[in-house]
Amino acid sequence: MTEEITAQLRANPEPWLEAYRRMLTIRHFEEQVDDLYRSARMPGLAHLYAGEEAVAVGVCMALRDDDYITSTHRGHGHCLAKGASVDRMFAELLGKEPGYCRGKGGSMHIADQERNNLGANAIVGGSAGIATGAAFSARRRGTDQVAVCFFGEGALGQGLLYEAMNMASLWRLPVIYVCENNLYNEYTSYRETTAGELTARPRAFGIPGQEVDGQDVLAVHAAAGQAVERARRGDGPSFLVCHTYRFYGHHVGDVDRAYRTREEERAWRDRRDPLRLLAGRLLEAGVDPARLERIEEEVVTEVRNGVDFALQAPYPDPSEVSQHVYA
Amino acid sequence: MTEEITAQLRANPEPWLEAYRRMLTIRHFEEQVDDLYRSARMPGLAHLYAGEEAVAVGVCMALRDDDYITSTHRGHGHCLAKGASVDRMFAELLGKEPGYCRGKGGSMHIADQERNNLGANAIVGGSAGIATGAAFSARRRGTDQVAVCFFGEGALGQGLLYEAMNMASLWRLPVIYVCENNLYNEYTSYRETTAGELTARPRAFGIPGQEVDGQDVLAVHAAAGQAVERARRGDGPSFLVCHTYRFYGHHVGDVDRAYRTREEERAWRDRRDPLRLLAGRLLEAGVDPARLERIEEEVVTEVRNGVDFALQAPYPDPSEVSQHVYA
Amino acid sequence: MREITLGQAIKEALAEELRRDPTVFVMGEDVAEAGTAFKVLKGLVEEFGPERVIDTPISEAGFTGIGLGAAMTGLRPVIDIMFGDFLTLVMDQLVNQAAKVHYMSGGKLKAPLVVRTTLGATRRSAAQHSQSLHAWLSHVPGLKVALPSTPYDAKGLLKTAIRDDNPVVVFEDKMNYQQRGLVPEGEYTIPFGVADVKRPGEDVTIVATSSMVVAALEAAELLAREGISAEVVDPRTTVPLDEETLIRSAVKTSRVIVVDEGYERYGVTAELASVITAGAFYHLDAPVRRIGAMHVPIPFSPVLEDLTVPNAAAIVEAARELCGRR
Amino acid sequence: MREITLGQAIKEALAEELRRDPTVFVMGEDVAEAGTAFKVLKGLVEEFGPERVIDTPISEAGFTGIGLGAAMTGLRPVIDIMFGDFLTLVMDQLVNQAAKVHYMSGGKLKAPLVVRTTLGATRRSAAQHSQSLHAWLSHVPGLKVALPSTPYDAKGLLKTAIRDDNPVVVFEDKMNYQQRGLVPEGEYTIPFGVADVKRPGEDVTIVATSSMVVAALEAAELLAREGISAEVVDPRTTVPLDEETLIRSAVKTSRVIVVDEGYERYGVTAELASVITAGAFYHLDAPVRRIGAMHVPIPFSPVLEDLTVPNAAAIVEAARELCGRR
Ligand SMILES: Cc1ncc(C[n+]2csc(CCOP(=O)(O)OP(=O)(O)O)c2C)c(N)n1
Ligand SMILES: Cc1ncc(C[n+]2csc(CCOP(=O)(O)OP(=O)(O)O)c2C)c(N)n1
Ligand SMILES: [Mg+2]
Ligand SMILES: [Mg+2]
Repeated sequence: MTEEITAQLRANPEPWLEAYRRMLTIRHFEEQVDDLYRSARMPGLAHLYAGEEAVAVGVCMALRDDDYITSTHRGHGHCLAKGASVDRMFAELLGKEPGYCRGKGGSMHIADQERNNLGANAIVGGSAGIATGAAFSARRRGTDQVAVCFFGEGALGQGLLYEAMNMASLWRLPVIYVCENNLYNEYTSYRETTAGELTARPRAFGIPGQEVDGQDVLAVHAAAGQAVERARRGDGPSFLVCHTYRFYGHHVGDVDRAYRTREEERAWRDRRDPLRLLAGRLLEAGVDPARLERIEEEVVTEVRNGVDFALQAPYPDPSEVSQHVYA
Repeated sequence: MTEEITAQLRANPEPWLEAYRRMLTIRHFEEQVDDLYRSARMPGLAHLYAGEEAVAVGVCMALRDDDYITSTHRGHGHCLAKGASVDRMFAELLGKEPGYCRGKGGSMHIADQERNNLGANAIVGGSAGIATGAAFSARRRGTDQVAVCFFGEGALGQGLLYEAMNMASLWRLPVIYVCENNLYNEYTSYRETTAGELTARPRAFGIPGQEVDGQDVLAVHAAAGQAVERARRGDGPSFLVCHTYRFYGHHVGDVDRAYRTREEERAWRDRRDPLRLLAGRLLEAGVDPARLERIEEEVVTEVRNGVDFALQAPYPDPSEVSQHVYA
Repeated sequence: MREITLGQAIKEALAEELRRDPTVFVMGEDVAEAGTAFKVLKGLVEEFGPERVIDTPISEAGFTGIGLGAAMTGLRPVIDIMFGDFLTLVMDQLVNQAAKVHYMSGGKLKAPLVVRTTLGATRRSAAQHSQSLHAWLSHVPGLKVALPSTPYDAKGLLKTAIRDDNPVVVFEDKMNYQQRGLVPEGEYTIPFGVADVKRPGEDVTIVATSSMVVAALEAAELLAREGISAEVVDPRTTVPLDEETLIRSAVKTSRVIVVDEGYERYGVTAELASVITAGAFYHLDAPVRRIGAMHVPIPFSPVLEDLTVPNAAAIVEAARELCGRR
Repeated sequence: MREITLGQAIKEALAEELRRDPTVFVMGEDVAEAGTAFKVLKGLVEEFGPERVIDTPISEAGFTGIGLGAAMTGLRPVIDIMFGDFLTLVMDQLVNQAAKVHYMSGGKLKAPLVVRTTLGATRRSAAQHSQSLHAWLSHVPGLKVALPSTPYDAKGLLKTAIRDDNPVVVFEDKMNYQQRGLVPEGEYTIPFGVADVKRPGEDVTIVATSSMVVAALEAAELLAREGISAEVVDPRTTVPLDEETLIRSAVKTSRVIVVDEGYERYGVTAELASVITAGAFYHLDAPVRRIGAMHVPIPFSPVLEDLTVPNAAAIVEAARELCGRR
């Protein structure tokens, strides 16, 4: 496996350099969000995706621009991975007019219509129906688009997911359920909230379920690629459980994190950082370290410019408050 | 198996004669309900349990009086199997004051507090939480009561069931989920509405699932008995799928039944009638046919008296309309 | 003009829209082969096939969510929620998702979703199959709510709902599917937010919704015999609400009764009464009279159930009192 | 009397009831170790253990149903629904099940269930975490609804809720947990259906609920400086509603403003305005003024969000108009 992947990387490192760039963009973006919060320049809270970058990027790399995704309260990573631009995302997080949702959605509701990101959702599990419906729609309209439903393992507690999976399976819809198991439902270990085996859940509805190392973007991409192919072929839904970890607290204000140990956090950061893992592999495959450094410089600049743009951007006009209630 | 059961019957036929009596009571009760409907003496509709008698009776025979059950829109059988009396049930179905719910609940909401029947439920799947909560309560109060949740296979479409099963499994609650698979969700075959294998659903939550011949009261009783023992021991929930068939339409007004064939109905009635199957076994085991006849006579009398009682019973006083809104 | 039933009018509306627009589809429990539990859509699947008239599992939240996802991506679903009481199961999908997606996305996403469901008691179906929960949906910005009371309105409003780019909940009175009325052969739609004066009058205004329009007209007929001329106004949609027509009638008659089959407390009658009072206060002889369902779960027993629902007699009595005739 | 926060008052109420009655327990997401997302119950699990302060999966419908089953069989659950917006997920369990079981069973079954949840915006949490949905629950017979606005009321009403044999939904203003107020050391309860005059006055009545009581008191203070004496009345429970106190105040002042953070249309302000108008019509100088949340999904952007919520300035302006001061 490792050899095969090294060979793949060596043969053509470009897509993985692009993956690296996207993952790094997410990382810097999230660090910047944390900073905005700490310096009281951002209204409200945000749930950071740092640590989980390989999942969103690995999956979205397997998608086309016109494929659909639905996202969660921890949604910045999905949005960036699907191709959103940093500046308009920051603007949204600050409630500014050039934001993706004109500042009306905020962190928990970012949507990006141009790239068929149907939006983050602040109701845990709330998008299971929407993603499945997008898949239904693709099929009815005769396209070969697929839909990806991202959700945290906490959403396994929501009945809606099972209702949607049952119909997806019955109707062989082109939808991929991506469960991001970062071990915690807010402040509670998923082991205290989740009975049985995770992959048995989709299997109960006749949907193949597969466990994936969520810190390994190549592994995620490979599994997602198979699921996407299957969906496009018309063979129906798949379910991936990606094991991952959030490096920050549940949200930016969750700083003491009494529910988990500093050792556990350190272990993941030190040994399971998806960026370091990918960088290591790229170097191993012979990529010039200077390229990685250049990417990092570019990303840092992009994020810095993005946040400056957002900070200077105007708020929406007060009259906007009653616009867009109805289409 | 057959020999073992025959031996069991021969050794002590009395409990099975009692089972026969209960099943026959349900059958005659339901035929009488159908008659009340056809002769326009009953308000509204009712969902008849005829054909499924072995499930309710087999399960309830494994329960104590103080064990809990929750029931469904097709609930007359559960109520009678748990020990309710025919006259007060008819009174309820006619909206009369001596009815179990003073006529306020009707067919779809019959409850029998004295025997811990927490009530029929007209929301498909609506009692999954209630039954699980009763089991939670039994455990918290330190009793060894168990709770049985009866539901049709249509309720597998409701997300609530999975939420409840997850917690029942996590907390090892003494609850038994009894899925009555009578092949139809109203007018649609369950095969068109249910993906995957039925018993995989509970297994996905770490709950053992077992398929049972729902027309064989001895088989149902044996499976239920094991589940009850397990629950009382503190070993947690179980799930039984009982394969069965409703001899009448979805409700009393469903007379053309275009969604299934007359052949299928005849096959079940002729070869899979739970009453005939039990009667055959009892006779095989040496029970005097006269005893069965006597039981039938008694049941017929009881049902006749019950319906007469109900027809003559008074309606609730109009002032009752605003009583019992609050306790 | 032909006379057809309300049920037929609904089926016609759906058939016409299914024919006109390939993105329209119908989804719900037993809508295809069985043509719904009320048999209203019988025959639809034969013309449009099971790809466009779709039977679902008993998963109201799930298929409403699927409908929403389809609506956000180019289709126009008509979702069937068999009984209005089951709206309890889809409130998240309707309220937190469908109603808000256009606004939350800054106007970029749209959810042209129609939910058809029922209201109304007296079917001897007891507490979980008899509620009229349209006040809840009317409370939610982003949703529109239509309440047809005649075959003509049912057809026209449903067609408008399907063509609307917003989520619309259409409540049908389940006791009313057999009601007959005149419906033109040709195509027509009815704009939302336009009340209909079902009967003109001078002495008292009866604002009635859905199932209560029939009762109001009956009451108006009885009142006419006593020399009281009642105007019956049907708002037809609670959101958007035609405040102007309601207020104009109130100003004219100085006496107003509002009748709705939902629970009276914190219900539709409260809003309509408040809007009318705010707009016609100085013209009113007396406070607006509200008549809604009794504040009790709907009982099964017919002798009790019938007490809980407003009827013509109650309206007549209120009108007499308002007009000083007792 | 000590001054404590509203959050502390709630925790005290729970601790006292947990101590007093072994059948009481608390259940919800992150209520134990984390002491809720708002940290309000921090420390409770240490005293009562994880058998009585129970963390659940993210399954609102499921654990509300489990709470209901427990309530029907001898326990007194206090269920925590983290944000009022998630009530959308439990409407079936609350409305079709808990609210009706006593009635449907002819008075034989009981559901002494408490649901604690939140209302209120301005936390920059956007459309799915900012709603005030208490009008929905107030519409449903069989439920009681409490809306504490001070630490004193929060403690007393919650204790009453726990001892009530009916399902009670308690809405807490999530922006208010840090608000301080006087709370006696000793045990007390507050009966439902008794409004509290938070400030007596003569010229205008401001009926305010929950989060809006603070705004109303602020407005009253500002109005006093202009020589307008405002009476602030807090109903404290919408069901049962103390109609008498509301009407009495209206009769006294002849001018009424009703303020509630829920949506104005088809919301609580409509019912309160209707009840007051019905009871005090001939004493009123002008129609009751309603002030509720703007009829839009709550936007994220602070500059927009703040426009949607009623505030003291809006109340002052309405009062001035009513009193002919502009
Ligand atoms: C229906 C619902 N219940 C509760 C919440 C509050 N909440 C927000 S995030 C969260 C934990 C989600 O855990 P998980 O799904 O594992 O996602 P993660 O945060 O770990 O990415 C909870 C309980 C919510 N937003 N929606
Ligand atoms: C939530 C909900 N959805 C729909 C219905 C309407 N309905 C009543 S019975 C029924 C079919 C139930 O099928 P199943 O669970 O298999 O029970 P059976 O009638 O076969 O005993 C349906 C759809 C309902 N009562 N509740
Ligand atoms: Mg998680
Ligand atoms: Mg069935």
